[in-house]
Amino acid sequence: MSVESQIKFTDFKSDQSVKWCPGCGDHAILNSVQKAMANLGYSKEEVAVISGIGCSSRFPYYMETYGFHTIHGRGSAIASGVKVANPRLKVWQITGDGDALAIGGNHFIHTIRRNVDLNVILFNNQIYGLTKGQYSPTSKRGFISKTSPFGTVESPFRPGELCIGARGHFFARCIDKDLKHSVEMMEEAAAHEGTSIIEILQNCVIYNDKTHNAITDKAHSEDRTIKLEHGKPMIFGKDRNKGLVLDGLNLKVETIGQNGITEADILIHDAHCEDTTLHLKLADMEYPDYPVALGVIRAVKAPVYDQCVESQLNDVQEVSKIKSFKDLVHSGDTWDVE
Amino acid sequence: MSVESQIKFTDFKSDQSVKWCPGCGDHAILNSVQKAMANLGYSKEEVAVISGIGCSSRFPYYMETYGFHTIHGRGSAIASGVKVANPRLKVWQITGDGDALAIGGNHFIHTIRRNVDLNVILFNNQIYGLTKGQYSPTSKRGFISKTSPFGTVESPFRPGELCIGARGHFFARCIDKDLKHSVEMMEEAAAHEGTSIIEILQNCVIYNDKTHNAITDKAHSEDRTIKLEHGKPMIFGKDRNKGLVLDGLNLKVETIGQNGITEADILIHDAHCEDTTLHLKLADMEYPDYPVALGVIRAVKAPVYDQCVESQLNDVQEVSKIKSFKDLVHSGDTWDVE
Amino acid sequence: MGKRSKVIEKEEVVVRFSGDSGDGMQLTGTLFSYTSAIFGNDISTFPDYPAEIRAPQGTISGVSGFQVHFGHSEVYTPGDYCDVLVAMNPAALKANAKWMKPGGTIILDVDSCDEKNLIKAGYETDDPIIEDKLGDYHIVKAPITTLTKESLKDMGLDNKSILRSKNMYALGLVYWLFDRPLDHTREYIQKKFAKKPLIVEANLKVLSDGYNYGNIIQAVTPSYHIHPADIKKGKYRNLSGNVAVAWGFLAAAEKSNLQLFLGSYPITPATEILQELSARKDLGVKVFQAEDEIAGICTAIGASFSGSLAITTTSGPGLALKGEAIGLAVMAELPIVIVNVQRGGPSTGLPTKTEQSDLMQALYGRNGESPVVVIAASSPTNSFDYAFYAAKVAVEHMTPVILLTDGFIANGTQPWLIPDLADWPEIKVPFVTEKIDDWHPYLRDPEKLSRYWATPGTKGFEHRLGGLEKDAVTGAVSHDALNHQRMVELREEKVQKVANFIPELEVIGEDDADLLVVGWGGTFGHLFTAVDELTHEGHNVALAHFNYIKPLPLNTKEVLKRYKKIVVCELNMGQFANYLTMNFPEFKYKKFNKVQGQPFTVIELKEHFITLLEE
Amino acid sequence: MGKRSKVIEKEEVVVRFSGDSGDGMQLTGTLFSYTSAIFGNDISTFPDYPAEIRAPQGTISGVSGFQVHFGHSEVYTPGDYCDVLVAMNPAALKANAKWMKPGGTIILDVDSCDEKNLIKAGYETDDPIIEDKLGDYHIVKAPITTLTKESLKDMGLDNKSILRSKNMYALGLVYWLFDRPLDHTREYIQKKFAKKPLIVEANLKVLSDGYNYGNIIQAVTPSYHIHPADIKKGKYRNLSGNVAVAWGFLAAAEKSNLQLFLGSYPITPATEILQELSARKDLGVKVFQAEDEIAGICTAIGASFSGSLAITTTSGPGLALKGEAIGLAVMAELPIVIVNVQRGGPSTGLPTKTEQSDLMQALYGRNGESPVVVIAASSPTNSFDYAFYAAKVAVEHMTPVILLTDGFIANGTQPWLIPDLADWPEIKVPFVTEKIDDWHPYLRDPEKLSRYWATPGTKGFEHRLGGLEKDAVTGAVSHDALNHQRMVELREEKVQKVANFIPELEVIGEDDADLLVVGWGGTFGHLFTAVDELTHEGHNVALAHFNYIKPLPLNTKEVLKRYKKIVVCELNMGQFANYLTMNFPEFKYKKFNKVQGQPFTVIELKEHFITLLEE
Ligand SMILES: Cc1ncc(C[n+]2csc(CCOP(=O)(O)OP(=O)(O)O)c2C)c(N)n1
Ligand SMILES: Cc1ncc(C[n+]2csc(CCOP(=O)(O)OP(=O)(O)O)c2C)c(N)n1
Ligand code: SF4
Ligand code: SF4
Ligand SMILES: [Mg+2]
Ligand SMILES: [Mg+2]
Repeated sequence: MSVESQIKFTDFKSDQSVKWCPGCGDHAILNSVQKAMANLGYSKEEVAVISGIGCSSRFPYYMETYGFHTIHGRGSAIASGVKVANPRLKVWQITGDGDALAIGGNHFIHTIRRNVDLNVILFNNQIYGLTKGQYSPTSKRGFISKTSPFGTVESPFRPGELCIGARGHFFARCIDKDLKHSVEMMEEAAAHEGTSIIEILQNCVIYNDKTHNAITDKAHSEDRTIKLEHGKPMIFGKDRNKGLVLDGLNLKVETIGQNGITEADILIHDAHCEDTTLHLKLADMEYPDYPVALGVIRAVKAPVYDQCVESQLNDVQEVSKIKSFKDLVHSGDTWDVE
Repeated sequence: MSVESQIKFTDFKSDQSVKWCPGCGDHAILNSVQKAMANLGYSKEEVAVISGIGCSSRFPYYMETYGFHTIHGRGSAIASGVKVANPRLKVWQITGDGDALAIGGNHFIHTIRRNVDLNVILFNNQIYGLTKGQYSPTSKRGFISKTSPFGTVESPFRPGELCIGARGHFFARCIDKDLKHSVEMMEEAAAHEGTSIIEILQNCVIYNDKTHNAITDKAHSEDRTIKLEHGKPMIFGKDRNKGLVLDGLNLKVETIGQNGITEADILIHDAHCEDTTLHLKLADMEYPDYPVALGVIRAVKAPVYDQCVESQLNDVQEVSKIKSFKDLVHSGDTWDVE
Repeated sequence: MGKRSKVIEKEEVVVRFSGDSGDGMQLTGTLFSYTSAIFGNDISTFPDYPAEIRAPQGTISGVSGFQVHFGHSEVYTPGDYCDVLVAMNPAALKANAKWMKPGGTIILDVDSCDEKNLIKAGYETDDPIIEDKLGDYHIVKAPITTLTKESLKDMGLDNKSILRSKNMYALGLVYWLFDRPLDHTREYIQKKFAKKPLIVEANLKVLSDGYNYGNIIQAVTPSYHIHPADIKKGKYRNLSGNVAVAWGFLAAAEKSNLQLFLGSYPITPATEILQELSARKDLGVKVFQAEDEIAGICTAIGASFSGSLAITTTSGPGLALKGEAIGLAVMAELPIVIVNVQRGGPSTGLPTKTEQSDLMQALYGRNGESPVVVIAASSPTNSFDYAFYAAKVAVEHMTPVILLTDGFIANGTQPWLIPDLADWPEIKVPFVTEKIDDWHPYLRDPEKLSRYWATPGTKGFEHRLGGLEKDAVTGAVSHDALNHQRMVELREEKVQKVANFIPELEVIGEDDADLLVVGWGGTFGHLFTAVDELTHEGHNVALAHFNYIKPLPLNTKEVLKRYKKIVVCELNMGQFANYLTMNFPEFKYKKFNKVQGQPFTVIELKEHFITLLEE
Repeated sequence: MGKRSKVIEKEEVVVRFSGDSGDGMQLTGTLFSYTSAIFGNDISTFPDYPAEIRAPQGTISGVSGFQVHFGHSEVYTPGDYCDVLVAMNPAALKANAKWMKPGGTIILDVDSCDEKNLIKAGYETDDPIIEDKLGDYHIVKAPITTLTKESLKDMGLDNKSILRSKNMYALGLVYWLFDRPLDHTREYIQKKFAKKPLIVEANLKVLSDGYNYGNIIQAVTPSYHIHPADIKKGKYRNLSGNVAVAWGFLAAAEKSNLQLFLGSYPITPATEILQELSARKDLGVKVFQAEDEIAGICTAIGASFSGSLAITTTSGPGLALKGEAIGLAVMAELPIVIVNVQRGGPSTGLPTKTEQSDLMQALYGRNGESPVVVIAASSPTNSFDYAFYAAKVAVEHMTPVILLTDGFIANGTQPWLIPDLADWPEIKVPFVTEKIDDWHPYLRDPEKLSRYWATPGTKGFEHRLGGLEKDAVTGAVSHDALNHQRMVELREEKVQKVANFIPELEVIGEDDADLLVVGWGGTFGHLFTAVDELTHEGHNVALAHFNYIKPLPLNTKEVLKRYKKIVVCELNMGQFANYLTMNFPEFKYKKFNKVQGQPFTVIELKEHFITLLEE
């Protein structure tokens, strides 16, 4: 490890007092990001944290790095500019379900399609927090909020599904309060070249408290979620005795030791496989039919936009005779007036 | 059939002269839409054709119906407003790959997610036609255009994949010059309640001529495309001897009569199945590895936004004591000054 | 009621309830304002909460306040400075002491003044009263926390619930101070907690005990006496500017017999309009919560095309995003109202603060020559009126209308004399239904120059609209040079014609006043109060306040001409003054501007006007 | 060269090539303009093509034209009316005849005048010359189609290729008319079709035959004689306004040693800038073709944050979409240039036509008090200069700059004296690199009031920017009232300080002129020519043309003060006049406005000025 790795996670804390509500899941995520950056041995000046607008998007103020709290929904576009202009930077985008998927939906899918090398941390609390509690594009159908007093009549996006629909190559999911796992996810996202989306199930204590509780609650969490790891069987449950198997084209939960199922029957997670079929199925699993998938669901290599831009520049420059402004203006059709 | 069905497709032609380039695929699509509307027995006044901006989007001017040529990328949002405000209308949206998937991407995915009852005809010529030839979000990687003189470094969206990623329930594909099939697709889209996306492979003779030729060319078309029909086996080829089978989680092309394959081994197309796995695989098939799928790939029933809005209004109105403005202003906390 | 040491007779009084975000000050203030209103005072209120959802407890940035101004005559602002301050913790005291009127009363929960809280609030000593030099005020050092605990000790409530009732203790005490009945608040408590009898009981007890505590301390505490106001008879309710806007549109929809359609995306401080209309499914409102502001207006434009009364609501940054689509509505000549609740800018700026800096944006924030009608409401309750008129103008003149309000009037409340819609003007919808021989989509009403509204579903009127320039006669796409000139002029003239249908500008004050104060929009209350007070103090000052910005009222020039000194007061850098200069360069305009996220204070206005009078 | 019937000596001549979209008129005109330029004339050109990609053949809406104005002295516009018109079909004749100068020459391909084409063009008889009363012109009825076929009959070319060469026949004939050498065009043909020798041969032959045809008809056709211009010595090339903008930024990038980053989305008539810079990978330009205009500017803002010279390019509707993000750059005080190539509005309007109606939008099209620098180029070639200066101001003053051009100068071309960058001013980039003790992100240069640029990657300058109001000192988020006022004023002052770094307004003409003509941006050529001609005709008229709009040059007031009559001429409804009124209400401005998607004509300007002089 380099000298840089001596950096402590507290070095990433800025001097601004953190203004999220007490109990908000954002606090934990802030810690995870700072821990992950320390683990990654980042130095502060090489990091740019870019956000849009929302409670979650106040994040950059709390980071002792370069940061930019921009405008609502445009974080992906601005972060893309930051990264393409200077690919040596570590660019992390912080966004919420409203910021990324409502007003920012177009930039979100295009950034993914281009595969710009960003680490995108998507705080999904299924609500617009900062504007005090309206339903968001990830709120469940029928959800009651200030703008849906009789329940919404819209189906939510599933961020993993949308990411894959936009030709995404990295998608992971974790839970705000599970710091250790969150830190792992962030390190994996950082290691992945291209757009990495981490959906964090985040609790908004004020406007949508406990929305994820059915699965994040300690008492049930192990039975209702599955932590996927590349190359490992898809086993979960408090007793580590449940697993996912393939039943035709569908996933199915089986109990090891029942119906003649042994560990060998359980699917092995291949996050690196190009084909999206299983990744999509895993990303879409919903409780109570399935455990909710956590971990790196998809991590596939693909050409990275900012790198391609650089290498195309280099290729052209190698062969072009035009090396300077002067060469350019004197090329082609010119004439002399004497 | 009703009296309305006496309407002829020429009744849908407006008096404006059609200004697309000679040979442009748009001419054929115009005919298909007019034929489909006549077949559907639409009356002119109940139809609203809404578009954004692009060559394709000039479409409404040529239709003797209500029409609105709006602004770039916003067709889906405006059409959603038209339909939600008056669900009795038949609302058709005309859009291009730039209009729908570049600037209009966000409205596109949200309209699909909400499942507003629109028929969306997406003219995919893989180019910005009206602005004279820049690459679009569906242009192939490496595509050379006025803004990518050295080839693009972006992977394209695949409209079917994006549609499904946005939780789409109807996706069909056809070829501009295949009028008969296009008309069929439009009739199916019209019959489907909710957002129906029809991707039409359209030829831009001027800026991207023959881009679809590898598959649309008469000489090869039957071997390089497959026309899916719900409930029918996935057979294709000039000799109707090739078919799709499942090989693990992947699709595979087999020849009937070879390797012991019989017609019974060929997959049966189920457009109505909720699960997206096969639909996605079918939508993503690309030549030369696979035949390109035409036909209705997915058509699944789901709650329709504009209908839900109406029925929620009705439900609330049935139970609410507030029936008028007067009831409202006199409800709750009031006091008298005497 | 026992004997009091001192009763202060007042025309009007300003009370500010302030405490930590969790202390329930908004509710306390609201209940107090209701009681005052029912008692017969005229009132004006303003809530003032932190930008953060839950700012750090005990700090100044976490202070939440609610100000009530009530009086025996009409009251036009929530008041600059307060007579009575309720401070539930040291931070509340620190934040608000500078807004006290000399000789006022401060009720402080002394229990909250422990070392931790004093430090959080930024005090350096343990006596905030001395430290902030508040010795000249009447200080009621009430151990509210202890007393509340004491009051509820036998009820078997948990500590958290007990502490939550503190605000009712304070409220009871304030009721005593003003000799107000507890009935309304009691009713409220009973209704609100109907399902939790224990909580009802506790709150009622604490409320009474707070009131009675007043009797105990009366020997040392002055109380206030304010007569009911002489206000118009009728049924009243409290109304905030945002709800007023929502209701104005409901009224317009009912009057015009159109379906109301709102396409919107939440944004502070406009979200409440969206929320109110989302709840109005009972009245058949269709609300489309869009994915962004652009979709918000675009769905509304679609709904307008379909024949709905279509509106969209937003604040500054959202208006910026809607510019392109507003241009489409201008070109297609479709009716739509765009509500912009102004906030502090530029960019995200000061989202929870008030400002008037979007005027130029409303007038010019689009490509091309793109005229729209611009109207501004000037008080919480007249936001109802101008929403109604904005809808009326949009529909009758087939034009986009931008309605400007601001964070101050949107969040503020006033008592509202409940109107009877029968007394309100008709809205005549220019639908075409029967076949007209030479009908074409750009056929115009000769008086208004507006076209007619042929909506999908109507047989025989099939036509195409669009954003490309249109032939003035047929409505077909036209690239003709002279046609374009004509259409650009027509669109402007159409908007100018609206001037024939709106009221003239009224001047409050004399024709020969030494100074004409000019304002527009949400500053009315402060400007009026300042001018009114100066007039009573013997100055000859007049006020011309604009609600119609584009077009300006027909008599504007004639009014301005009368005065030698004109000062235009705005919460921006002089946008309306510049606009007047463009329109009437023959007059000189002094500017008085403030861009601090805050309304004017009456005092600063008066001081400035006096200086101008003396110049 | 044989003997000619009549040689017309001219100072300057306007030639218009026109035909069907497929007739290759753009190329023909371009080649002719090159030859004239190389010959030593000053030139100005303007292409004029249909809005449709391929409009219906033979119709007026399908006519494509290219106008070349060249002369013996300097030439500032492509000319209003033409001396020579080449009409390849009846529609071209019909569309352009009204733009002929009295006594001019019309070359008509009579072969194209069959019944079908005459009807398509809207002629009712079979003699368009008589029908349009063109008897007073010199009409050269050349059977160009027949002659071309004849010329190529033995070459074995297919009919389509033969017909495609018609334009070279016409071009040859025009060369004869002006006695110009064929060398450059020959070279061009050889290079362009290098891989198709048969096509080279055919085109060369047709070109010569066209020229020789002139000799044959010389007895009845006048020819023209124009001396070379007395223009500055040096190396020249042709440059359009759009390419000039692209190159101006390339020059600025080289001078400032910054990487050039463009984030953009195609839109007529600005797309060519994006296209040109996309091709400039050789010079290391990073171009991000974004998904929409918002992403276009946002990627640029990101690149600016990263330390690039960041620009975005668009036209009117796109500028409307960028408003919110411009506000962010204002608040974050990041350098960025927004190029707006104005077109006809509102909404989609007249996308291929020119207009100046986005001035107010550029100044005010955002929420809040959101000042930016606004600069306007005034000719195709000085678009290079102002792009360079826009970049310089943006970087040195850390501010967004809006650069306005328009469809007319963007598409027009002029010969451009190739500059040596060594002669151009430095661009000093305010990077911070070494640790400054009390550095903070909003530390300001005292002279410019601009902050410094600390870019990610630079150790020790980590900081956070954002759209919320910032503390004037620390740059931390601040809700403080007085800080907001201070920052609003600071941002305005910072922009005003730019006035100290730009040239003063120059007046062309006398200090005591009877009329001051005021203009801005792309109308310069027409205004100058009108004023120049009037001066030569003995009138005392002066011109003040603005390139710096915000801030205005320091001496503006002083200039305006000198003149009793001021007329502001614009291709809109008077936006700059209004802006001047706001700034200097003490002067009276007459307005001369035109909103027809077309530039002024020198003639209409002169007429109007004469009327004003006589008033
Ligand atoms: C252009 C614009 N539109 C709307 C808003 C108001 N707004 C601020 S944050 C937000 C939603 C935030 O939701 P999300 O991204 O989920 O963040 P959270 O607060 O839940 O963390 C909205 C609608 C804004 N600031 N700017
Ligand atoms: C706000 C805005 N941005 C950009 C444009 C320019 N523009 C018009 S059409 C178009 C792309 C059209 O592409 P597509 O939707 O694929 O339609 P096609 O012409 O290929 O049918 C663009 C970029 C515009 N008119 N408005
Ligand atoms: S409102 Fe919700 S998301 Fe926002 S800070 Fe509070 S708890 Fe967190
Ligand atoms: S440019 Fe292409 S898409 Fe547009 S009309 Fe011509 S052929 Fe069709
Ligand atoms: Mg959220
Ligand atoms: Mg296209």
